[in-house]
Amino acid sequence: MIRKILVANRGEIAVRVMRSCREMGIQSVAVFSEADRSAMHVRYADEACFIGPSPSSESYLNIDKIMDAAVKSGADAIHPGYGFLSENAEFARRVAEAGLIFIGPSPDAILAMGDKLTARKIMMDAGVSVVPGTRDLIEDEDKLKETADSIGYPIMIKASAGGGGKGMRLVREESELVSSYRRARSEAGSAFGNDVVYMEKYIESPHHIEFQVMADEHGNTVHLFERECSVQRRHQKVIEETPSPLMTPELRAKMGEQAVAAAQSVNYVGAGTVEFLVDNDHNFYFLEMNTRLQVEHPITERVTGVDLVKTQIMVANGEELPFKQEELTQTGHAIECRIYAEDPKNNFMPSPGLVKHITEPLGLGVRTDGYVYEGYEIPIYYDPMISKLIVWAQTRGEAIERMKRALYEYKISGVKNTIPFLKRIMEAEDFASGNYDTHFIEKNPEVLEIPSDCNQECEDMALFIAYLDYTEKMKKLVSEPTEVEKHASSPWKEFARRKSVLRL
Amino acid sequence: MIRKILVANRGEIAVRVMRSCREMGIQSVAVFSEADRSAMHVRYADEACFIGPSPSSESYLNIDKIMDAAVKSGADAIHPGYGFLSENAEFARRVAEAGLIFIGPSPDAILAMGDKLTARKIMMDAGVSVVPGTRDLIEDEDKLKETADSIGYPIMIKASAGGGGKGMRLVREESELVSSYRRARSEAGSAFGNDVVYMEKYIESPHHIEFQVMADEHGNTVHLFERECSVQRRHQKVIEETPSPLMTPELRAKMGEQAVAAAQSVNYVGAGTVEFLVDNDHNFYFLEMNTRLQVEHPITERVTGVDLVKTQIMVANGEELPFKQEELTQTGHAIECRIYAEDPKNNFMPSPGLVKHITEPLGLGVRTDGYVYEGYEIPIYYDPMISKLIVWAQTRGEAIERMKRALYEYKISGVKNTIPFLKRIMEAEDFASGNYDTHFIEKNPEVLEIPSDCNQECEDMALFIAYLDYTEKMKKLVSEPTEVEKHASSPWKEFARRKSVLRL
Amino acid sequence: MQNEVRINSRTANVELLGKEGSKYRALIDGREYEFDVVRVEPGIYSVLHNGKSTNMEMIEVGKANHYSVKTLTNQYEVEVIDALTRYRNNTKGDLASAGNVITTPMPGKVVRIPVKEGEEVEAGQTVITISAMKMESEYKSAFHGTVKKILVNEGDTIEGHQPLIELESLED
Amino acid sequence: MQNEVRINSRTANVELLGKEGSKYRALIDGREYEFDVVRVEPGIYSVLHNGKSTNMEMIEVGKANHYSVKTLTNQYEVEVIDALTRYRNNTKGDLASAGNVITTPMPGKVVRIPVKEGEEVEAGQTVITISAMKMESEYKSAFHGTVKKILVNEGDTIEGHQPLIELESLED
Repeated sequence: MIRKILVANRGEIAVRVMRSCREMGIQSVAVFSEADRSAMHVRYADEACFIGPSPSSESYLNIDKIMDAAVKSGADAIHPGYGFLSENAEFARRVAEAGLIFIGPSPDAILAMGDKLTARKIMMDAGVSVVPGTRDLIEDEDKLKETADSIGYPIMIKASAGGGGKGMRLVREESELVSSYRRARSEAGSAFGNDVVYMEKYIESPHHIEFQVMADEHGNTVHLFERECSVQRRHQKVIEETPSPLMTPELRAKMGEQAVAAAQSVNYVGAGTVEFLVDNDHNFYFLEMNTRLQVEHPITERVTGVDLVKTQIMVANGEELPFKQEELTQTGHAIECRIYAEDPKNNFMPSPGLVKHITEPLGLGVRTDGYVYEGYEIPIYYDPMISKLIVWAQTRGEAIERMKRALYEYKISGVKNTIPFLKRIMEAEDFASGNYDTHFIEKNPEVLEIPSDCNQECEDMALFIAYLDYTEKMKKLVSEPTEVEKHASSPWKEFARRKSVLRL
Repeated sequence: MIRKILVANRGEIAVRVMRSCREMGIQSVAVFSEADRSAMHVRYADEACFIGPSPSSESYLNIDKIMDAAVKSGADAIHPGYGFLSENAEFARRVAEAGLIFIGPSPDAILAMGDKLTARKIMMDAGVSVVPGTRDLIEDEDKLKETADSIGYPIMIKASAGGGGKGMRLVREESELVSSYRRARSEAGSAFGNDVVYMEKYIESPHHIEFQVMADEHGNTVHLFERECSVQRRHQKVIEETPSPLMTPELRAKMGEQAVAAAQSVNYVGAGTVEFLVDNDHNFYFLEMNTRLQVEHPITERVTGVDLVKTQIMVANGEELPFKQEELTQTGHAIECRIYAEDPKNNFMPSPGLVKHITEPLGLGVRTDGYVYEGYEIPIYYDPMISKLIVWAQTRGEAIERMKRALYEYKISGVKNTIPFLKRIMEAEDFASGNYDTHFIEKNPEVLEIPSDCNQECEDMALFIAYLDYTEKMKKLVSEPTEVEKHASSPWKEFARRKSVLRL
Repeated sequence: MQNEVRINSRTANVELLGKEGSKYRALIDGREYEFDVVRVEPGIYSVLHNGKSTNMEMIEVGKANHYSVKTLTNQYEVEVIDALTRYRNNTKGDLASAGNVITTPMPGKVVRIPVKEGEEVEAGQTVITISAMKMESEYKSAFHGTVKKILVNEGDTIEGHQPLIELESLED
Repeated sequence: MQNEVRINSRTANVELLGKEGSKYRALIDGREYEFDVVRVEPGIYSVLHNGKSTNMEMIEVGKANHYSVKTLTNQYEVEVIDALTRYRNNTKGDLASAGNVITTPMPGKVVRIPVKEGEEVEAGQTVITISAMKMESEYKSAFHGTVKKILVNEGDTIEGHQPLIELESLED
């Protein structure tokens, strides 16, 4: 029975996990680096343990320090969140060896899914459709051309150890083949210490659709429907929604079945996500499986009503899943916007710094998962995500209107952020119609142009207020001596003056 | 077609209504009194119109001023919110006369339901069960005893024009009958300018359960299930939930049917609430109908997914209800806590004043409808409600745990508030078991005792931090001259000094 | 430097032994503590002690050295009695001592003042009625005495803790 | 007193004509306005003008008279050029004029400085690489010149707008 969970993470996800712990009556332990003493997860937790210097490699990625903290605090389980050590099989193994519960799948499942070529082979054996391409690594340069021909151009050369868009080479014609292959190998070798590459058909303008799966130790595996994640900028998800505008009940049933099969093929336990590429003809291909909770899990929670973190903890406790596939339903429509401390007007330059003021959107159908507060200084060391804004409504159209309303209410000042960019996407025709794929931003470059169409009256107002604010500031400063004179006659000043005399 | 709505209200409900307007692309007009220039509804609206001095009678209750504002701003509809003019038939008539749409029922429906004895008669004719008692007013003192005997003690003498607990007299035995009758009449006369009274059986320890109804101009009337409102303090609702722990599907069907019949009997259009008293044997009696949106409407929105304000606007627009009775479902469990600026440790003394700091609870399943912000000064003139905290979860048990978590996260400082009291209720055995009626607080006096059980260590910590904060403050004040010296060498001070010389 | 701090009815001795970064060593009534204290927002402190994470909010009430301290479940009244307070207590002693001046804890509006200056009042007699947020509260004299001074008028808007009426006791 | 205020590339003349409570009458480039302005939170103003309700946020950027003004949809850079600014502009004119000093808009960490003091650099040559939030940004010289001064070291944590490297142009 889990009674105390150490959350081996920071930021919004650490707070998110602790919220569910609190609702379950489970004690939570935060870990924190030097930069994070005043971070929200430390304030929120029941206990907090210092684990080292600010760079992640010396704190949040340091297995020894996290294990020390877990043992010291008497935690009986560790929740890894996402990122950091969440997909590190070695960490999962160490946790188990220390006699603690790792809230996630087995080290074997993590390992199998962590290597793309291995995962690909397992999927093929399990009957899950993968992108057409090679089953094995390519070692013989002479066979390159033949393999490429059999797949058909354009093709993609991928590093088996890669991920998140790294170590990939697109080959559009035969002339680029050999050089691309060589560069991919050398890049993979230096980036991942593993130069194994393989070849896949390149899917043009695909949709990125993922399925949430959940499995217990008793052989029950279900999926909790899809999430559409095609709005991406530089392979980073920006907006997610569920249901997917592309989805049909038939496609959902087929993909859900394969997602469950994918999880079962590695004896998966816990929460996981099976990512697919889907083309406009509803052909779909296994891309990878993320063996952890995803950033975008709240939209699934909203349409299914299931608290995924609580379910993770129940499953880690050895309990059976509290629902069967046929009991799960998807009600209404949910959208998530990720808000980053980045400047959308300046090529998404990171913008860490002091949060001077923050107003969260409230009211019907709005959920915010964040961790920054007024006066908090966003550190330079970690991910620039500030928060996730999730809305729900009965229909997709209403959800978009609600998201616009929530973005209107959301005010963060001090750090530049991507709210204006998200507003632009919500206004885009292609988004409103649901007619978009992973090339959405390239096809809609206007979403990158944050408008500056202030009319004269609005300009005049802006400059008048600036003038007023400035004048007030000036008055205050210039008249400060008077303020001090006033203080001087207060008992404080009197005390200060007498202090040296009296030698208190 | 409604394009611009004037919201004749303030506080959280004004903001609530404007949120839905924004989502519908409808312009919103705020009205404000002297005390409310910096209130959130003024900041949130597209337009704002000043309507007079701070006391409600000179602003929010002044029909002329509100009509002026509506005409001046070019609004085509008025939403009255709750309280103030929302159940004023004269106001509804004036709005219609000015050619504007009143977002609410007809003046006749408001009048009929506003007089308790009239409403009682209409209900009896419509076959809605009312509390056993008289059908007509009692004018003949000689018949008093006879009538009381036929009803059976204890009985309640009620003012027909009364409401909210005012103008009622409980009579437990015959000897009190005549004097109580006389006092009730004189009290009603001076309080409401109408001394008509009637007699009802007094229901011991009833449940207060109400049904949300919604009707359009095309003859469609549906109910959106019940709300359990038995947790009350001095006839003021404190906590509401849906479904009611007392409810059964059979009872719900029967009560829902009668709620619809009640609305139809006065040709009701719009959102309304039919309140019932229910005893432990599932006997239920019509109490009154509120011809407006209720404070606690969000819990219904959460379990049904329906935006009630949007539906009100659609119906006011002459559209048909977008749902039929059989399409409506109640999913999961929702609870609302009302947070008041009152001191639960000091007999719920009102606590207006400056809100120094506020942290709203966020995350899964939490909704906050409020209107105060950091630096806002809660005025002394209006209702002390600060906000409503609404949670949803799959089960009632989980909803209670979530509410505890949300109350833990909710921090308001500067003004005393009822959060500690609400926490105590959430911890009460009788609330957890769902075994409560309108006497919940009397039966559970421990919820009024806010614990002060800080152990020595916690006390030591508290006093150390106070000491630290004080010392820092002192240092700052005492060392201020140095600060000023620093300033003095800045260009500011230089400028200040030269200013008089240069005569800029 | 030793300081006295009062919490509810208890008066404790607080001594700061040392400070290193955010870590404070303190002696409180003879018990030694090491607290890790960070001010995260104005008036809000995050405290780590033996690994436990606690948030405390310091709300100044009326005077600089009076606090309402809010912890997770509780709220305490704390008064810091340092050298300055002692100094002031020693040099001044007059100024309307508590009990004789009627004040309210909250801002509001004066509805009625049913007494006049110079009038004799009984213990329990209402001397002023204040309205705030649609609720009226009556303030009564704690003793038999006379109305010395009325400092506000009917209809006035008042602040919390503002002196309203001065009374003089005729009891002894 | 007339004042100049710059918004984007436009410079406007602002004159305050009168004030009554929260109502301000102002002349802006010859147009007369009446604004009802209330500061509701630090740096946040609620403005009513002809009945329209607008919220504006004034974010001080770097200097007291430089603002980033946020309205509902937009953000503007505004500079107030008042007597003080003019005074300063008249009395001072030196101090590292813009363009020759490399700074970053955001705080971060110095990853690499691939140049040395005294070294000649080409236009477009990277002189410093800064990392913030897992992303590295390269800062390049805008001209052909020499590295005059390096003010930070590799590994240093830096503030936004902090001078990092001074360059001297060899172009003319």
